[in-house]
Amino acid sequence: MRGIQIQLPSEFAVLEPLQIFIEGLGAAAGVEEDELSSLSVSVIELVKNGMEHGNGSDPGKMVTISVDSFDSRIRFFIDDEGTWAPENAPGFRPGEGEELLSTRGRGVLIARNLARWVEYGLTPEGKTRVTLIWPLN
Amino acid sequence: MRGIQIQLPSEFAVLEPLQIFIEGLGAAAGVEEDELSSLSVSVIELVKNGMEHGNGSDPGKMVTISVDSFDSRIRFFIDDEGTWAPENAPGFRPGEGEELLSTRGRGVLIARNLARWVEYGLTPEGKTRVTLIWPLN
Amino acid sequence: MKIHEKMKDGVLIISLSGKVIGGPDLMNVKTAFQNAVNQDIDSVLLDLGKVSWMDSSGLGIIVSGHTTLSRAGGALKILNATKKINELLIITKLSTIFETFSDETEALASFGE
Amino acid sequence: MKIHEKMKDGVLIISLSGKVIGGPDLMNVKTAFQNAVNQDIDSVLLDLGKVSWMDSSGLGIIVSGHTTLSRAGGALKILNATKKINELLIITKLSTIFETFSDETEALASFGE
Ligand SMILES: Nc1ncnc2c1ncn2[C@@H]1O[C@H](COP(=O)(O)OP(=O)(O)O)[C@@H](O)[C@H]1O
Ligand SMILES: Nc1ncnc2c1ncn2[C@@H]1O[C@H](COP(=O)(O)OP(=O)(O)O)[C@@H](O)[C@H]1O
Repeated sequence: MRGIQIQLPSEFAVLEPLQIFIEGLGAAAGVEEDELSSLSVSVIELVKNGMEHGNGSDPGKMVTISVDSFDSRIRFFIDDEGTWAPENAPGFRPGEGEELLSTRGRGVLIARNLARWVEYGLTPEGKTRVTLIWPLN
Repeated sequence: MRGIQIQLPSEFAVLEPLQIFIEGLGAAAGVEEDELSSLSVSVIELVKNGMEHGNGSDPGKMVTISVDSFDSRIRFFIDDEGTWAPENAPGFRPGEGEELLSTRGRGVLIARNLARWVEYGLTPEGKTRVTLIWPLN
Repeated sequence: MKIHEKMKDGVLIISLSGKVIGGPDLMNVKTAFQNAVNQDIDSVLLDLGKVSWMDSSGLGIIVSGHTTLSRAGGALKILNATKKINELLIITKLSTIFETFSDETEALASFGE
Repeated sequence: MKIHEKMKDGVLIISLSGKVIGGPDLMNVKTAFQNAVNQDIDSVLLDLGKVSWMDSSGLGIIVSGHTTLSRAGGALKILNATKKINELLIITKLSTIFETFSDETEALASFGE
């Protein structure tokens, strides 16, 4: 499956439908049943970040998810309308001590662990693009 | 919810995930539980037509579904890469006699009946655009 | 979609469950009708009670089953059409073609009449 | 997501079911913890056995419940974390903070110790 693109406004109401859609696409692409929720958790974490941090939760700003499957892997791009700056991006490792009890800062960590391959970068136009690659067995 | 867009290759494998996604979006937009499957049947009928008749089932050609909700209605555009010609479009009414036993020709009829408002037209670029409007109570 | 088949009182009951949506899956239903004819079974009851979702592709398959069986001198009847499926049968006027039942015993008996 | 609450042996058992996903729904869980403290209940057992899906937003809410209760001198413990939720607790090292149980009686008894 190539060329799938899903553009969504930065509204939390779309997350639940999206979660099911991602699992359905994953299943169609050959992701194993018991890995589907890990896939959808990873993607949803990154989409939420795009909505919140990239788009400032502005419903007029979009997050665009591109899905392409290749031999033995699926690639997701999660693009938002912001421009991600590496210096503003903590949360890639679990906090220690007091920080462990933060109510936030676990999204990227979880996505990186479940998906194993998550990279932050920019689209050709300089907007934030997160790339997630999911291997197929 | 405004600005939702879903671009899909002309492959039947995406239909089942799409069906669930459409129902999820419908629910989030306020469509009643027991109307959700009629909504998804209508949209899927039109998407299948875009894939088959508009795009000749070429997986490299896309169907794009745009979803916007307005006061008390949701509007769907279902665009394909073909150019629909009115003279090639039967199937808007049930066949009679022998035709009743055709294995095809019921998609538009069903969509029109379940959704009540389905119009064929062209995008600004002259590609096929089907507009479906679903009222919210 | 899943297909389950069983013989009862000389009638082949084909039960579908899950989503009957366009795609290669549907060929299996077509094959089931053809197999029945090949085995000289001419009474088929299609149980749709567990179908959660169906569109025109499903109707197409049912019509093709009807045609396959009629040509062989047999009949296809429908058991447990859900409210949503009944709606589709009415919209498409296929309700004028198919005998539908909500009771298996009654449906089976009707083939003998 | 649904929230169900019941008292048992002086412990408030809050059970979540369905999907714990980002959005306004989560405020209800936060409120449930706050209500407990307001009612001088300091032992809360969070039953996650029927949670079908959870992400970092869910973890955030659980941590905030932990903080709310700890400040009031109480404790939040977890019952029936699914395999997937356990995985999240481990990835985020929250497993070092929370006592988790798979048996309700044992969990309830632990509050008395
Ligand atoms: N799409 C994005 N655009 C800009 N900044 C981002 C984006 N995604 C993540 N970040 C940064 O990385 C941080 C960590 O993200 P995360 O681990 O998901 O935790 P949280 O979202 O709860 O803060 C965010 O607080 C933000 O500063
Ligand atoms: N998107 C489209 N592009 C071109 N032609 C279309 C499109 N949608 C429908 N049609 C025409 O309308 C006819 C009726 O469609 P439909 O009622 O869905 O039945 P079926 O798809 O089974 O033929 C099609 O056979 C086709 O000729």
